[in-house]
Amino acid sequence: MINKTVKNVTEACADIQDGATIMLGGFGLCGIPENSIAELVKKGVKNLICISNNAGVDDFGLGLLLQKKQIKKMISSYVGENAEFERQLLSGELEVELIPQGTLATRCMAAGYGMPAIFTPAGVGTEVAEGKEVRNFNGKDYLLEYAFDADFAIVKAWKGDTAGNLIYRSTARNFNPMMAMAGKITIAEVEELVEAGELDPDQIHTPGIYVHRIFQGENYEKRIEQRTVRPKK
Amino acid sequence: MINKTVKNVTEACADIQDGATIMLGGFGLCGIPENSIAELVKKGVKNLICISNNAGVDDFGLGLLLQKKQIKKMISSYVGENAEFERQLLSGELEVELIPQGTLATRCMAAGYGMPAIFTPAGVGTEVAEGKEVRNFNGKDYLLEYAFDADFAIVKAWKGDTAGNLIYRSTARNFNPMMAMAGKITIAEVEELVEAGELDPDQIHTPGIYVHRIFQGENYEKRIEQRTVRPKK
Amino acid sequence: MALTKEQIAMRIAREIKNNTYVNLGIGIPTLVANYIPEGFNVVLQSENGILGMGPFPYEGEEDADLINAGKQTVTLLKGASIFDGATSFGMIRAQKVDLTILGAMEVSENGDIANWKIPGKMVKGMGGAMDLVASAKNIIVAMQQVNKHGESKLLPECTLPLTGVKCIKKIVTELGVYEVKDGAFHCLERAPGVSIDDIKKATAGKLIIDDNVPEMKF
Amino acid sequence: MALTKEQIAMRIAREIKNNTYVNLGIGIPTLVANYIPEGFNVVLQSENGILGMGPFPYEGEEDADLINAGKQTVTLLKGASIFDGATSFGMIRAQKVDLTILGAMEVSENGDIANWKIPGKMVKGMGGAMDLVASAKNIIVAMQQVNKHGESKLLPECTLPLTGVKCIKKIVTELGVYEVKDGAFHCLERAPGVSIDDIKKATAGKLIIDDNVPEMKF
Repeated sequence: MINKTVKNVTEACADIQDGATIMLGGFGLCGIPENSIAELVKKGVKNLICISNNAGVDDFGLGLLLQKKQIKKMISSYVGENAEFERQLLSGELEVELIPQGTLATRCMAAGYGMPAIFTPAGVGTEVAEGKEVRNFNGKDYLLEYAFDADFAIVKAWKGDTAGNLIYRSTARNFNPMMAMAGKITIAEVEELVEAGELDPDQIHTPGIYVHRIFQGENYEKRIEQRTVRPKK
Repeated sequence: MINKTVKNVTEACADIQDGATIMLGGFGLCGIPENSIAELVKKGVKNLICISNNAGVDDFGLGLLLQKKQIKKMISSYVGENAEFERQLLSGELEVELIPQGTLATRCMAAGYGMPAIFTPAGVGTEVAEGKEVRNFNGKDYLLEYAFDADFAIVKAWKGDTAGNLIYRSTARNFNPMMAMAGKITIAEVEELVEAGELDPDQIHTPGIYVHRIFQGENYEKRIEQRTVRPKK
Repeated sequence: MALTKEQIAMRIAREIKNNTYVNLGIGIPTLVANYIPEGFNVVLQSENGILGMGPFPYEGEEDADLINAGKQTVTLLKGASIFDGATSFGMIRAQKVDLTILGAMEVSENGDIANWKIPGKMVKGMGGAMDLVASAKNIIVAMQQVNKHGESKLLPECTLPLTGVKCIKKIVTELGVYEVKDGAFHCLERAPGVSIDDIKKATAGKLIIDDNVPEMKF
Repeated sequence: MALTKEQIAMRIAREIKNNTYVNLGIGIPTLVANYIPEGFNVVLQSENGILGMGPFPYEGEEDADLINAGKQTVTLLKGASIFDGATSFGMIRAQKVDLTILGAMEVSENGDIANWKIPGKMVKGMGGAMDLVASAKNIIVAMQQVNKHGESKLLPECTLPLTGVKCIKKIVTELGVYEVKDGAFHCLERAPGVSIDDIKKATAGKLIIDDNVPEMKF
């Protein structure tokens, strides 16, 4: 098996430079690559184009990169919950491209599956459709949407092995599998890194072929955005 | 949870009628829905249009339906290993449409993902491209291929639960997951049927929403087409 | 008396059939889960990748890895499954989800919906709403029929940027239940004590209402 | 002396780089697996859904659920993964597989390949061949240069129905190694004892061969 392990997050992110287009897995603060985001903050790379469903909160997730004004453009489906984001957007420091969530997911999938474009009905007849090709199939209109083309994909998994195989836990899966498939270079941080052979081949969510670098992350905070509970009976 | 269990294969296949278009999972004889094929033979339904990567061998798999001349048309990528198939094809009793394997898989996937059509480079410049739309993206030509539209998908899984969730074993997975997603009615036969809640939600290959009927199959023969071994050291 | 949010949710819950898959949006739609009839097998889909979403966890049992599309901590029911976002929206596009319930700012008499953007205000994004309204075969909108200035939000044409076109077929508001068809709002039921005149005043788009339109019972 | 099938496989194995993913077709390409240098990390992909395919199982340990694309019983190496057919061909289309090795009936001087159909004969189907040749970034063809009638199969144009166009860049036959570029077969090496004249006679398409073309060593 090909060994995909790198020593640490610094080695994993060493060649991410100013202006890079980066996909980042996660939904809200769930399943985000916390170690890699911290490393990008530390590196101070600027003018990043980030493709991620959300933009974090003020002091966590991609919000940390926004605080340092390292992001030039966000491509997301929902960017609420972030005052600094709003400030930069309104002041014109930050560009934002809003994309329907399913379109975002499917444009990642298209890249991973080697499909240059896909058809989706999402956004037909709305401002999302402006300038896009509309095509009717079986009486229904669809937009032609293109596969993403990202320099890096950074994903977070629960377990991974040295061959790069990944298993996600619960809804921390979200965008991670499609982005892992879509990156030209895919970096995976995992809570637990095991030897090749320790994961069940039938139960791997992302085959190692998609993963270029893997390392065991540390100090996961796993912050909860909306803690909702019911009282114990 | 919605209970998808039916009593047996007879109930599962009760409404499959003459002329139905049916997707059948499996690659060669691996992971084929043996019980359902036997039931279709017993029912004697005719003029079936079968979408399946292969066409079985003379006395097993789809070969059993071919023997009884129940299939009007096969849509497959590779139909070797079957003398009766060859005879019917040459005599004009059977229609066959040969499709590149990846195109076959992706047209199933397209149906399951609600995408009316996909682009693939497979077959560009060959007779497969005849009459099809060719489109260039980033300097490369692709064919526009349409999602399949099948009345039924019949798949075979290793384990399933009453909610219709499926887990496949090893390469018996093959075409089963995409076909399960693509059928208007999806019938799943499983080696072991368990209660909802007994399968790990993170490890389910086919979510139950895609499965309309599930039953525990019996007497699986699991025939091996090419038994290749090395001597014990 | 206009319906409370809880009553709107209760009324919508009556539209849910047994043995179906349902996607609930944020706000009033989320409340609908509390009124699904006992004994019904209704499987909730959450577009971040859950089928079989359960109630909030007991205090102290929250799992940061298990949230719904509103980013709230949730639980899984027995028989649940987890999947990625492409599969989730594939499932939605392929119309495997039987019913979608979501909120709206405006609906037009031809079924257009606007619920994601107010020009001049900070835009948070459409999330999965455009995918849901463009794909779902059966959508119910839960909304207030008049805004705080007393203006109707059931309009001849939406004034806000659209989320989807000609996709809404049923609306439940604080005043009534409406079917959207043939370019009009057809009032099917009125809230208890709400008069036909109240409804007429609160509907800017074309309204079709029978003098004997029944009153909802709770 | 023309190469044996095993020698063709041995020669092709030298083209394989360490730390790569490789898809091997049926026939001679399958033999290549036996000659991958010791210590190399080469991961074999099988398009029915395996990464990390291992050797045939020991007698008595065959598993009907574990076969390769040639329907042969195989094993998995440590670190292997299993996936469905759409993912498998997605991986191939997205050029995640570094090298594809397959057989051919004919190759033309512009890199077209024919390997699936002979008019008038029973057609078994293209299987995954059209996807592989249309998608792979690096394809090596293993084939016999002349047919049983002594006719060249390296042609100006293919006579058989095509599998793919302008996709083949390297060919290893019983007589030599060829690079296909600029509309010609460029002979890079000749088989031991095979003369330049032998190669010229066996190449119907445009051939570019240096008088000092090196002889393969085994």
